[in-house]
Amino acid sequence: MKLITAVIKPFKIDDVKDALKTAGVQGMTVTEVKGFGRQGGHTETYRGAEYQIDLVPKVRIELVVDDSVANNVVDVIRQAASTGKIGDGKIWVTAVEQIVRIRTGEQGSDAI
Amino acid sequence: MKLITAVIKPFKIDDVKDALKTAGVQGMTVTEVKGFGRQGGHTETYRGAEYQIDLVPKVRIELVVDDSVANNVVDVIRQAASTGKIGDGKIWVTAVEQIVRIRTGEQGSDAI
Amino acid sequence: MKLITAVIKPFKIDDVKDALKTAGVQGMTVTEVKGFGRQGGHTETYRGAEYQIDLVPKVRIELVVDDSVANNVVDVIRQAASTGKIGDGKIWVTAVEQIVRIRTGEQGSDAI
Amino acid sequence: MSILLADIDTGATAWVLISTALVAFMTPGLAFFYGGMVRSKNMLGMLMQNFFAMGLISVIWAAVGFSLAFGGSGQYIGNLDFIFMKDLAKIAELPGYTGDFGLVIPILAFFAYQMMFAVITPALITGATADRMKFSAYAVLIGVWSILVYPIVARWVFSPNGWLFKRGALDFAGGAVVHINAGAAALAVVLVLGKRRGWPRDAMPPHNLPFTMLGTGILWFGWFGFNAGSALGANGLAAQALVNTHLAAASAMLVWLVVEKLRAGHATSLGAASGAVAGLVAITPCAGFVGGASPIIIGAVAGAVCYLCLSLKTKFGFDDSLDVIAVHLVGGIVGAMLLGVFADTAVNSLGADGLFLGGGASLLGDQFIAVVATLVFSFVVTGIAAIAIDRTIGLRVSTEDELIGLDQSQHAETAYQS
Amino acid sequence: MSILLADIDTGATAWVLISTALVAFMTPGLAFFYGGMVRSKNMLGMLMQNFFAMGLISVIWAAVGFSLAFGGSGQYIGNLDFIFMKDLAKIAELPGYTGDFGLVIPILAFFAYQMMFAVITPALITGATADRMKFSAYAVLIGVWSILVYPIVARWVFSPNGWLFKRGALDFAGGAVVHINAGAAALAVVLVLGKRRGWPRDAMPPHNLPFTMLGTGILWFGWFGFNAGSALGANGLAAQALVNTHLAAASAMLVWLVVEKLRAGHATSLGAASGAVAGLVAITPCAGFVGGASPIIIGAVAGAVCYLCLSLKTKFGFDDSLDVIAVHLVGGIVGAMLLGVFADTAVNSLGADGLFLGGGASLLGDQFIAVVATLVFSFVVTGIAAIAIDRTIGLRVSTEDELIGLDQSQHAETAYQS
Amino acid sequence: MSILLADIDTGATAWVLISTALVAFMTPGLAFFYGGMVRSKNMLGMLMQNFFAMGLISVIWAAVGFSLAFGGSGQYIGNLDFIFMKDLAKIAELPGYTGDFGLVIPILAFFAYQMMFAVITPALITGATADRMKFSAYAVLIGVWSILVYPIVARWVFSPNGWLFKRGALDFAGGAVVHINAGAAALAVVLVLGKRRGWPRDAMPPHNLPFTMLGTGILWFGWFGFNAGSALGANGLAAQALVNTHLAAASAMLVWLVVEKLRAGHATSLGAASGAVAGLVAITPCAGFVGGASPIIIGAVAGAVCYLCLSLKTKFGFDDSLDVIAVHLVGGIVGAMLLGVFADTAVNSLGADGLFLGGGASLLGDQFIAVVATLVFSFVVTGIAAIAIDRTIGLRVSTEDELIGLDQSQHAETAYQS
Ligand SMILES: Nc1ncnc2c1ncn2[C@@H]1O[C@H](COP(=O)(O)OP(=O)(O)O)[C@@H](O)[C@H]1O
Ligand SMILES: Nc1ncnc2c1ncn2[C@@H]1O[C@H](COP(=O)(O)OP(=O)(O)O)[C@@H](O)[C@H]1O
Ligand SMILES: Nc1ncnc2c1ncn2[C@@H]1O[C@H](COP(=O)(O)OP(=O)(O)O)[C@@H](O)[C@H]1O
Repeated sequence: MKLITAVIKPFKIDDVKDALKTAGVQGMTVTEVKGFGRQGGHTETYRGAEYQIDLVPKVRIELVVDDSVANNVVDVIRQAASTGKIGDGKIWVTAVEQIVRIRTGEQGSDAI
Repeated sequence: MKLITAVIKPFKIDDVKDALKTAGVQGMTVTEVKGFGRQGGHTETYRGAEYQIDLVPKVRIELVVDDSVANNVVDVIRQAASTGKIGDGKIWVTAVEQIVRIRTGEQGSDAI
Repeated sequence: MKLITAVIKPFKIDDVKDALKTAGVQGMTVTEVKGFGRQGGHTETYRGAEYQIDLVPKVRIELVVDDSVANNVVDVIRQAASTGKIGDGKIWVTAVEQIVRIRTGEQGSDAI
Repeated sequence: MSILLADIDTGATAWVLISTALVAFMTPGLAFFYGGMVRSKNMLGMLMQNFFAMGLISVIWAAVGFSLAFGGSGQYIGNLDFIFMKDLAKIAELPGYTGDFGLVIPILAFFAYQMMFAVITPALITGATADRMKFSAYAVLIGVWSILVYPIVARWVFSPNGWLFKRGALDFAGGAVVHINAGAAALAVVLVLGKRRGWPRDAMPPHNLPFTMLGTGILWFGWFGFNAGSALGANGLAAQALVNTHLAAASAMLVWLVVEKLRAGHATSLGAASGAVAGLVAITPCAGFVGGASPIIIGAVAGAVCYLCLSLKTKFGFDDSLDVIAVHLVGGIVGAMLLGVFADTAVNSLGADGLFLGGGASLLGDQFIAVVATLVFSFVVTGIAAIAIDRTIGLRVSTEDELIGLDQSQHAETAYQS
Repeated sequence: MSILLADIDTGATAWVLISTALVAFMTPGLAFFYGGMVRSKNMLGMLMQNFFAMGLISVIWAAVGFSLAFGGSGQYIGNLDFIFMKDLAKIAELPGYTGDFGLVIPILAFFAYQMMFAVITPALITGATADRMKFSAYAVLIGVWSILVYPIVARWVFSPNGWLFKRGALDFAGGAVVHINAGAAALAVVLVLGKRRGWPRDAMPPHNLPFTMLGTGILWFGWFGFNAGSALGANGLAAQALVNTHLAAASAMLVWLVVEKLRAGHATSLGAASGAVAGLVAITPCAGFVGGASPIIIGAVAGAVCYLCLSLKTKFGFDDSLDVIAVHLVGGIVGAMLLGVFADTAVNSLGADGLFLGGGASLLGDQFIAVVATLVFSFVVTGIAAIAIDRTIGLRVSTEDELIGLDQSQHAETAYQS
Repeated sequence: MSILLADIDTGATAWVLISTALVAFMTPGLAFFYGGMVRSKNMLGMLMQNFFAMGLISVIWAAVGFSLAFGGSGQYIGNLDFIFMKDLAKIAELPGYTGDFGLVIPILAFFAYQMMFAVITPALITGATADRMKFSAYAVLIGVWSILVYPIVARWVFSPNGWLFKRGALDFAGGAVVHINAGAAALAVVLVLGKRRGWPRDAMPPHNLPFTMLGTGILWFGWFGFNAGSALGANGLAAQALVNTHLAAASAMLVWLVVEKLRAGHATSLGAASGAVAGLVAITPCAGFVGGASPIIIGAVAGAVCYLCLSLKTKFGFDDSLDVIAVHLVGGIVGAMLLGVFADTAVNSLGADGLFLGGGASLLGDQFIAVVATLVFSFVVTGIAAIAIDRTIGLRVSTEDELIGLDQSQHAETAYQS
């Protein structure tokens, strides 16, 4: 199994979720995060002073999937999350050794 | 060493924390997240319009442990977090190559 | 490629970010989390009752880097985040199998 | 202290001054009522639009607005006698405010009280246009509006010299001047502005309902000044108006919640807030003209009707983001028309008797004319202004800016940080 | 304007009208005071219960409550002369309010002012029952309570025709009628309702203390109307009541913080808020009957005693979630009894002299009777009502709903979203 | 009711009582105005400091402050005739308040009204010292300050017996007594206290701008009581002061936003809030002495000048965290001096004519003396007090405590939790 982690633009979360549902993904976990990257940040103004805010709001998605579908899922996310503009984010994949469904104790593919 | 990541129901965090303490776990990191899964979401009503909210609040725990105790820790979490109802969450395990304690620079098991 | 995850004290985030920039790191993702560990928590008082709060605010940084620089990045974070006091946090490293830049579809080192 | 006048009643003055403060406090209240309902990235945009109205409109009111509304003897528009408050501290009486309508408060107090109405009226529009309007365009729009629309309608309806007032149309505290007027304007602007990106497909739930409740609390509190202050005296009429105001809000809340529970399955806090405001809107024209249990009935009707009108926007496809039309336009019309039914000269001898009190349908007719005149005038002039602004500087932010949110794109700020 | 009466004082009317608005604003203030202390998943549940009281109780008050409290000449209960405000705009005087007690304000103003007290009193209960009560059960409970409990106690204590009033018990602004009454009711409901799941083992810290502070600010502000408005005139007595109110709050805050610092190690913002409210509660019965430095002493005692009573709930094992009993019941009793000590006819000739001003123990005795009568009556009737509701529709939400939180389970809403 | 006095005007009393409540509400408002601007870990610290001032200063005011400010006939300081409000409910008139200055309200109402000014003035300092001051040191500092500084300056300027008042310096509602006084004190404390760790290198953006806007709304609302209440009557002068107050806030907001847009590229919501407050500060001394379009001009100048003075702190390297000096000290000076230009005896015969109204430069001179005297006195005495506290118990929290934040380190609380 693989853990796919994607960091995307916040307003893309609905599109990505819908695309993943369509692709048959049954679960994922979402975190509000801030990202630092090439996109750079933006300037905020407080009482005449300008501050460079280089951490911009992003959404982080993580989902564990079977090896067989991992590549496809990465593609689905990429397509749904892409706007073609800088700051669209990253997707990375790591190996998962074990997964357990808390409710039932099922393991492996059954637990996803 | 292993990284154990668990996504659980928010009101279970105290039980899980207590169980892990009892099991001798000395540290963990906790994040408020939202989960999408079989549990489905709930309906919210705003001015007569109903919205399906399919991201439900969850808590994500991550802890790095020695290989030797990993299975046990997974079990402890599973038992403490389980209500038997849908939406109890998942636990997954990945391999950690290195861990460092920032304060001392200690590495490996000593750093946990 | 490696995924480096660091849990640090919140007021150290600017120092760490600056040190990483200087070290040539181009991106990272930051999450507000709570940590449980040796540092212990603190006591809060509400209407005469004292509560032990053992989850303390921390910041979690994750960044994917090339294998070649991973050790150096770990060091940079360690130095910038260290205060020498208990609770400074941990850094751990896991292996990343694949990384994709959403905007371009680039993979591997190019995507970082 | 030279400006003390002999025939001023200090109790009345105290009441109108505090009512002025209460009405002034309603605009921040409105800002939070609406602000809680937008997504967090647009929170400051919403607050800013409302607070900005307090700045811009107040100065415009002092410069020309008051004079256009209350100067001279014209039936359709005032004059420029009082620009920049000229002579207001000196004159003995205001045109039209003589005899039965004579003021027992300093004219400057009347000026200030009316100023707060002029401020909050265009601010109501911000609820309809939420999340997508350029700040600069907003500034121009409400500036223009406060010269071309508000003072004219105020003249017609509020001034004893106005044609609708003279006809016999009644509007105690601004059902037409404030709510129908703003609601019609909101509809016009929304049609020019277009829908929010993603509406109605995406859920855009309120980001902070406690703020909406806070705003409701402030609005309700301020509305005592809005309605009971309109008695312009500290007397039984003011007490009656206050009682009516409170009971209409209460009963509209209850009915809204019941209808909501029956149709959507839950009684919500947003429903309680919305119902209360609907009741407050509907009682506004009636507050000093009806008595007995009428406010309970008026509130109940408003609660049900406004709730049912929420679906108009999805049916007709206009994106009135926070339901200004269902609550203010519809609520204002409900109130204005029910006044034709429940008005009672035993409550206010300067009023009239409505249908149920033996006055026949004549008041109803006058109310209908006032509703239509206000609605059409405001809709048309506002629509033209909105189109003109859209063709020149543009009404709407870019898609990029809309996605990022108004806080950052328009004001370079973030509402919440750690 | 026909309802203007000759002997109405416009200054007094202005003051009572604005006091009415101030007291109305206290219920939203209370909502935030309590709301900030619950966990975020129950925030809207708390706000909703308080706002809903404004809707439901107001209508009940207009329908029967006022009449049961202030109609007719009975010592124990009023009558139905004034149902739906019948005749209130017309009658020259209210039963009992003659001679020394004659009103110089419109009777409708008095009606409205009293209405706001009727609203906030049952709302106080929500602090004790937080996080676990069914919304429907709450609605029924406070509805019943506002007919069977509140008007009766108000009759006894507030009306010059009431038996406790006639006996000589003093209660300027509702120490017994509001605070003891609500506190005793809260205790009864809590005993029937049971503890929150996890209490007292789990920490359930306030989710938003700034909201609690905001609520405190609004409550303090509104309390000027609550206490000083009870002078029913704009005179030296009102000024004295206002001064007393403010100083008691101030001194109770200081003493609470000192005791807290000594016992728990820190002076907390929640402590400042709680202390101020305890002082406001305790001064409520006394506000128009004491003078000099007494309010500072009364506040100080209340600050210390209420703080020390916080531990009662853990000792006796009843889950009074937000300490309504320690603050309102105990604070109300402290105030009512200290009035027997500090009352001064030099401040108010319609009052009495307390123990320290040479009046002997007789006032103390009357105060004691009023405290006990109110406490027992409210506790018993409320307890029966709560049991009846529990046996029929059920008082408490399911465990599942309690875990999810009231916002989602009762109202299908979420307080905070991005 | 024995304390009713024959020559009391009930309308005036109603207005001063409600103004008292409004000014009392400003301190919570200030708490949120400032609280929104700090980082979340210091939120409760900020709220607490402001609420605590309501507790401590009120009691001190009752004990000695009022007496030091308004007792006896001294030019530089009062006496102890009125400690713990002795005789205030009985005396017929207050020293100096005779003839033209005779009060038509109960003396206790005047006492209460002035108390709220005494409370908010030291609370203004909290904006400058944010995020790093020990709570205990703060308590001592403002306690001392409320005895050694505030009553003295109030005596000089407000009391008809004070030397600056007698000279002819004008200060309608506290430009010198409140704003310059607090601003100078803030500067002194900040110099002793030192900079926040990380300032000016690290961005320390506001954690909750909606709270800052809420605070602004409450402050604006309360300021009607602050300025128009200072007429001490419900008359044309109060109406004029209210109009001036509102228009100055409005115009200062507009000008601040324009300057901000031109210089920093965006009109921000914090700018709207700050501009409004700057205008309110500047109009404070002028409110009852100027008329016509003057408030618009005074507000405009204040909006621009205060904005431009924001950079002083970075230029001179003092860390005035939330710009108390640029807004209150500078704004207060702008107002006091412009009063020398725009004062108009046609508005208030007890005032004077300024430069533009044919009064020559004499008023300007007196205003200058009042500004300098207040500034120097407050700066010096506060500075000495701050140094003394620093050398004894220490003014500043430890680095560790500063990093953790005041909420946890000083009060063992957390502002926001789930
Ligand atoms: N090396 C990295 N490790 C982890 N997260 C990263 C890394 N680089 C970028 N990110 C995340 O991806 C987001 C977008 O990256 P950025 O460089 O701005 O644009 P792009 O995705 O178009 O290359 C960042 O805001 C950050 O959250
Ligand atoms: N494939 C997955 N990858 C990551 N997280 C998941 C995945 N599936 C479920 N989750 C997380 O686990 C939570 C519970 O899953 P759900 O399917 O609702 O019920 P259950 O755990 O009983 O199977 C989800 O809300 C989500 O946060
Ligand atoms: N085993 C672990 N797995 C994951 N996170 C951990 C672990 N141990 C500690 N942490 C994180 O690191 C933080 C600091 O750890 P702590 O034991 O308090 O001090 P130190 O880092 O000095 O050893 C914790 O608050 C927690 O967020």
